[in-house]
Amino acid sequence: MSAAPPPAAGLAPADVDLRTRFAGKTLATPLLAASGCFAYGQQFAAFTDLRRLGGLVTKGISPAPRFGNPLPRICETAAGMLNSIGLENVGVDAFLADKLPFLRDLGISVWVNFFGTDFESYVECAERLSVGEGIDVLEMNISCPNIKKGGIEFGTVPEVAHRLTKACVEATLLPIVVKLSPNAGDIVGMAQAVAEAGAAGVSLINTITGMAIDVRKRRPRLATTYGGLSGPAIKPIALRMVHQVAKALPELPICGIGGIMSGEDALEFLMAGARTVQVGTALFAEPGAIARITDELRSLMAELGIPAIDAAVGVLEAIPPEPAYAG
Amino acid sequence: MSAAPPPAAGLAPADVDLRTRFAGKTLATPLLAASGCFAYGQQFAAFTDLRRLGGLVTKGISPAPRFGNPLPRICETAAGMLNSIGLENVGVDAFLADKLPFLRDLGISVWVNFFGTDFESYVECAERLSVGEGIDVLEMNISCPNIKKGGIEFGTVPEVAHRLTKACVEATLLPIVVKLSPNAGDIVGMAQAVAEAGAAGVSLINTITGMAIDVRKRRPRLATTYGGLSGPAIKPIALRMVHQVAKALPELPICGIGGIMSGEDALEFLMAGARTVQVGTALFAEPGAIARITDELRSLMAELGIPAIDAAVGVLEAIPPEPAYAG
Amino acid sequence: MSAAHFAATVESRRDLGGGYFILSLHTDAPAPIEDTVPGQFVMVRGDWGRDLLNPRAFSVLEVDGAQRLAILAKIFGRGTARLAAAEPGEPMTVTGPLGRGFAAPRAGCTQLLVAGGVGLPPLLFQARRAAENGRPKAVEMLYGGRGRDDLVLVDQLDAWGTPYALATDDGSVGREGRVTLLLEERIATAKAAGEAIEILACGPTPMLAAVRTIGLAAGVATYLCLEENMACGFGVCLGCAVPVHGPRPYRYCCTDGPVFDAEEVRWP
Amino acid sequence: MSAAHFAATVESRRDLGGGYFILSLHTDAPAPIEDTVPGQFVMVRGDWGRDLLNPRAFSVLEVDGAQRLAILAKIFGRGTARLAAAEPGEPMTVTGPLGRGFAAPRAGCTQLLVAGGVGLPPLLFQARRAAENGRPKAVEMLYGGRGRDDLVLVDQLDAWGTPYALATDDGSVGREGRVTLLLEERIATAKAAGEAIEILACGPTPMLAAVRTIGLAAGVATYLCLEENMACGFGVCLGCAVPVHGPRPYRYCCTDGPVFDAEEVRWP
Ligand SMILES: Cc1cc2nc3c(=O)[nH]c(=O)nc-3n(C[C@H](O)[C@H](O)[C@H](O)COP(=O)(O)OP(=O)(O)OC[C@H]3O[C@@H](n4cnc5c(N)ncnc54)[C@H](O)[C@@H]3O)c2cc1C
Ligand SMILES: Cc1cc2nc3c(=O)[nH]c(=O)nc-3n(C[C@H](O)[C@H](O)[C@H](O)COP(=O)(O)OP(=O)(O)OC[C@H]3O[C@@H](n4cnc5c(N)ncnc54)[C@H](O)[C@@H]3O)c2cc1C
Ligand SMILES: Cc1cc2nc3c(=O)[nH]c(=O)nc-3n(C[C@H](O)[C@H](O)[C@H](O)COP(=O)(O)O)c2cc1C
Ligand SMILES: Cc1cc2nc3c(=O)[nH]c(=O)nc-3n(C[C@H](O)[C@H](O)[C@H](O)COP(=O)(O)O)c2cc1C
Ligand code: FES
Ligand code: FES
Repeated sequence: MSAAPPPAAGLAPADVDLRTRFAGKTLATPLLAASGCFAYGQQFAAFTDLRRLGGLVTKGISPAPRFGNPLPRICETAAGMLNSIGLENVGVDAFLADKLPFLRDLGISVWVNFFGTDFESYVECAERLSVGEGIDVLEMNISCPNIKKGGIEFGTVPEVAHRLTKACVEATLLPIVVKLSPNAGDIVGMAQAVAEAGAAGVSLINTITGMAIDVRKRRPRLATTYGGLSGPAIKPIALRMVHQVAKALPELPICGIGGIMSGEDALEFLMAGARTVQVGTALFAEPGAIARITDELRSLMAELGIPAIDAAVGVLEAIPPEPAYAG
Repeated sequence: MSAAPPPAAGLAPADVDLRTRFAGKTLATPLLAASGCFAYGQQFAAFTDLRRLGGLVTKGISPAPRFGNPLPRICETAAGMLNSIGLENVGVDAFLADKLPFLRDLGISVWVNFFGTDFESYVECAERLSVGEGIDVLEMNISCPNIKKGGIEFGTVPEVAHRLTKACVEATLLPIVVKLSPNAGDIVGMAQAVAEAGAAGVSLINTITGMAIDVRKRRPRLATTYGGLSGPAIKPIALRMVHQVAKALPELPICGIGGIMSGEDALEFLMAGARTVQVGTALFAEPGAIARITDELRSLMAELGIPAIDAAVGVLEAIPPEPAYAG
Repeated sequence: MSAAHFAATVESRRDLGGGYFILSLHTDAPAPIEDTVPGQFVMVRGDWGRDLLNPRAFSVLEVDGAQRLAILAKIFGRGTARLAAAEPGEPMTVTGPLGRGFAAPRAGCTQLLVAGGVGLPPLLFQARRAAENGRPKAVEMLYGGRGRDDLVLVDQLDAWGTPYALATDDGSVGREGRVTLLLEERIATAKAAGEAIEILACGPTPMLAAVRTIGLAAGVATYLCLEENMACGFGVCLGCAVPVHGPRPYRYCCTDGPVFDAEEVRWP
Repeated sequence: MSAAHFAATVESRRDLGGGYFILSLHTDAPAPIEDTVPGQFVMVRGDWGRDLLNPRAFSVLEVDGAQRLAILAKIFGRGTARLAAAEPGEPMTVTGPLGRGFAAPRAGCTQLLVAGGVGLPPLLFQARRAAENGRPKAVEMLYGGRGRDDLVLVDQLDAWGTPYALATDDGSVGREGRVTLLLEERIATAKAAGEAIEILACGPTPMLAAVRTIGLAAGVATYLCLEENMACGFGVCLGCAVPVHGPRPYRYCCTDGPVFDAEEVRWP
């Protein structure tokens, strides 16, 4: 034969439909930029076409501006990095006035990540963000590994997360997607608690608390001693949590996050049960990573004969059992 | 000047004292081979001088032999690997008869990792191993991510771990070191629970539950879907847990484990508060890794002017605070 | 175990097209390379940092004295892609030779070497040894691949005088169809002639499964050289379990194999 | 921002001894290289797999048209070690030029360029620009290092006619002692002569802290080119915070700097 035949299952990449529905809206692709890795978007305009994103999640917003932690705030680890930025942000007012208009005009899905320093300020933040036009989702960050007050219990005790989610859901008409902490012992219990409180979905996972030491200086590499681990190192843990939650709560929309660097990584998360995914750390080395990953995902789905996102989400089969052992 | 002066703090490597005390015994070096990564030791004799080890931890032993999980059982991930071996082992009787004599004769510290499939069989296992001559430590594995029955609660609920530890401590005269699961939400609570139950120390950490997906086959890469993540990817998480436990329970001896590949990695764990460390995954690519890491640790300690292990354990200082911000 | 863990350097890399390449490694370390039996393998790893942790398993293709060995590999994932870009002088670490290889041909019994794709190296090594021992016709190679690009090093069989037959899925070389077609016909001929044969096979798992079924049905002794994911290669990680019949449900590809009796393997 | 993210290849690597090397990069992509201001930097990353995730920051040493730029680096950790082994033709990705550089010398005011070790590149670039603009003496380099090996590319200053003075800790070249000694003396001379000067400094943080103290005490305008751990280099990760006085406690090394007014920096 003169030309290699197309793979049996083959589709033209252009025929793959990347649209996905999440929290009542349709996104052009399942790929969003992750919170804290995209700031408020403007910086990326120099490097990439922002309209190629399915959506973006802003840096976490709190009612008042925050200035963040002392330095050093970041360090690299094997296939990952630690950060203790400290949830620095411009605050609700400056966000609505100065940052949101730019994002709204992009025509992609806009998710605003938010948090408070205590119960009341979470609710206040959700309430005050609700007036913002062009916000599709409020992503509630209950992990907050880097702030001292409140953070821990919100993110690790299901009853506390339930109460907090309920109060925020009642404070806004926007869908609330809760971003869960992998530091929780029982991720399914957490997902269930926030789902029952009215969350429109969950984002999985935030960074995992970690540490690195500079043995020459006899000091931690971060001023806060501990920081959040992100990058490919955590991908297996993130995938496992997505899969556990998808199995236990098949109706709950999941946004998968953790170490995504390629179209294949993104497809792993979709197959584990996520309907959207976020890309974080990969954006630092490659500001145009999401456009590349989108192209890779499209080609890979075409190659594998998967015509649409729905046909990928949660399609995992078990490995066929071995023939019985008769001794 | 014609010759470079030695670094100010310099020591001759030969003058560094690598001995460390753990659970009432002295080890020649703080470096042990980790459970499941060294089998019962014999295979390594072809590649390395086993007497260069501070000690070794056997594959986990259960009262009866176990055959392990279906395949595939392992796969690689970024800077790590997943395994679901299924705690395959020869069982107590065969271990004592066929494996222990070889280990005893090496003259290094012998730790026997053990587990049961329920409360009673844990106690039974501790009891039956106690007759073995030449065992220094029983390392109790309460993580068991790969066995179905019992595993989870033992490793994640402090009260359950307390009861189990207490029963095993009472069943043997050997020191019991409890190997904790990083999947527990509250690692300090777990350490405290087993310390109060009489554990002579804790080993931190076992593998973290993770997952990988083969998108072409639409299947998990492991037959058991989930497996345990090990290797450099988990080092920041392991270091953090060691540091947390060392801070909270300064008297409790800690054996640090997770992604150690170099002398510098080992020293990070010592500085975080561990008195011994274990090397696991590194042994697969380099059966002589521990001898190399020992040499590197010795040289590095010499270079940094650290004369002995005690002078390294838990010596971390905080990063000096920034000058106050006056606005 | 007569294996060693040693440093080596890439002596040369020869690209064969279709993603196949031969990597020749040289070592100055004392290593029991010379005693390698066809079917034995080595674990190879380059200076890959902390990303690709574990070495990769490759059957030994050929040894030359105590200091040189070659492998034949095909680009599959990250590790083989790195090896395919290795330049002369690049440092590698090698553990081996590991595992149990094939038995040498017995007098009066022809070994049919059934090779599929990248399963060629141990069988080509077996053919080379037979030729070196002056008995090139004690073995016969049945070699199949998807197309022309998948059949490499056939010229060596010509040079040694090893009998062989080829098959390709696309009919570009040799018989059109699976290599198992050649095997079935060859078994039939042997049966008809009362000729003593045994089967040695290496290749993709579906091919090995088919060879096993054919061999067992025909009552011909059949040995399969298997591949399982390996982390260590020397019996420690227990990752490379092979489901078997017998006193225990699993044996290990790296230490009990990679060559297994087809009867023993617990496959559907 | 007039920066780009682009593919480049290593054109050459020149080793200078003592772990120092110059890497020349070439790109065919449209990149605003030509407009680079001394003090600006680039983020550089090779094909490093998933182990070393983030690019590394390097001051631009020199640009040549729109397609060539060079950096001068010293082996420090894993990333710089990889770069130090890069061969011509090796692919890199570059983001840049980034940050805010030094102001050009003003008429009648001499810029003292205080360089320590690997802090040389932005200041050497500043000196080069001054020379290219026909005003080599608008700047004066005060260059210090631990020993002879730490003082590189001094011949370029000679060629341009840039005034300079050297200092080494071990006295192997120039004045024995810290570069700040040279600075203190030079400030004293300038004061005595009523000469207008300003200070531009780049080097290890302890050196910069000393320069800052000296500059502030003498009432001389002082600009420091700082290094902080960076993940992105373009204002997104917020990793590279610099503690400052003023309306907010932190500004960012990558977007507000790397050049900061010494008065602004909140250091002890
Ligand atoms: C005993 C034995 C002999 C082999 N001989 C050869 C040979 O001569 N030539 C050749 O090209 N290949 C051979 N293989 C297969 C070779 O080991 C794999 O192709 C290679 O490991 C793939 O690595 P990768 O990094 O390119 O792929 P990746 O998919 O990136 O590898 C990821 C992981 O999966 C494992 N893995 C993937 N595929 C296989 C496989 N088929 N078998 C075992 N582990 C796998 C790898 O070891 C690695 O740990 C042999 C395998 C075994 C077990
Ligand atoms: C604006 C700027 C300009 C620089 N210019 C130069 C230059 O011209 N020549 C040169 O040799 N070096 C320069 N550096 C320092 C250079 O970036 C570091 O030496 C390099 O990042 C070390 O990387 P590594 O992988 O070798 O070390 P590793 O310790 O392995 O690096 C690990 C991590 O720490 C970060 N890191 C380590 N040291 C530094 C440091 N001093 N500054 C910032 N991040 C660091 C790295 O970016 C990386 O993320 C500059 C730094 C900055 C911020
Ligand atoms: C520098 C940095 C800052 C981050 N800031 C936030 C934040 O403000 N809010 C939040 O919910 N997550 C934050 N994250 C977590 C990411 O959104 C994401 O969950 C995590 O990094 C895992 O994805 P990745 O591996 O693709 O980076 C931050 C991560 C990084 C690396
Ligand atoms: C293949 C494999 C098998 C293991 N088996 C056991 C075991 O039987 N019992 C146990 O307590 N830990 C077991 N472990 C965990 C290791 O002892 C160690 O805690 C973990 O691998 C982290 O260390 P590392 O990153 O150095 O590998 C196993 C790990 C691996 C990779
Ligand atoms: S590969 Fe480790 S036991 Fe076989
Ligand atoms: S390096 Fe990322 S904000 Fe400066």
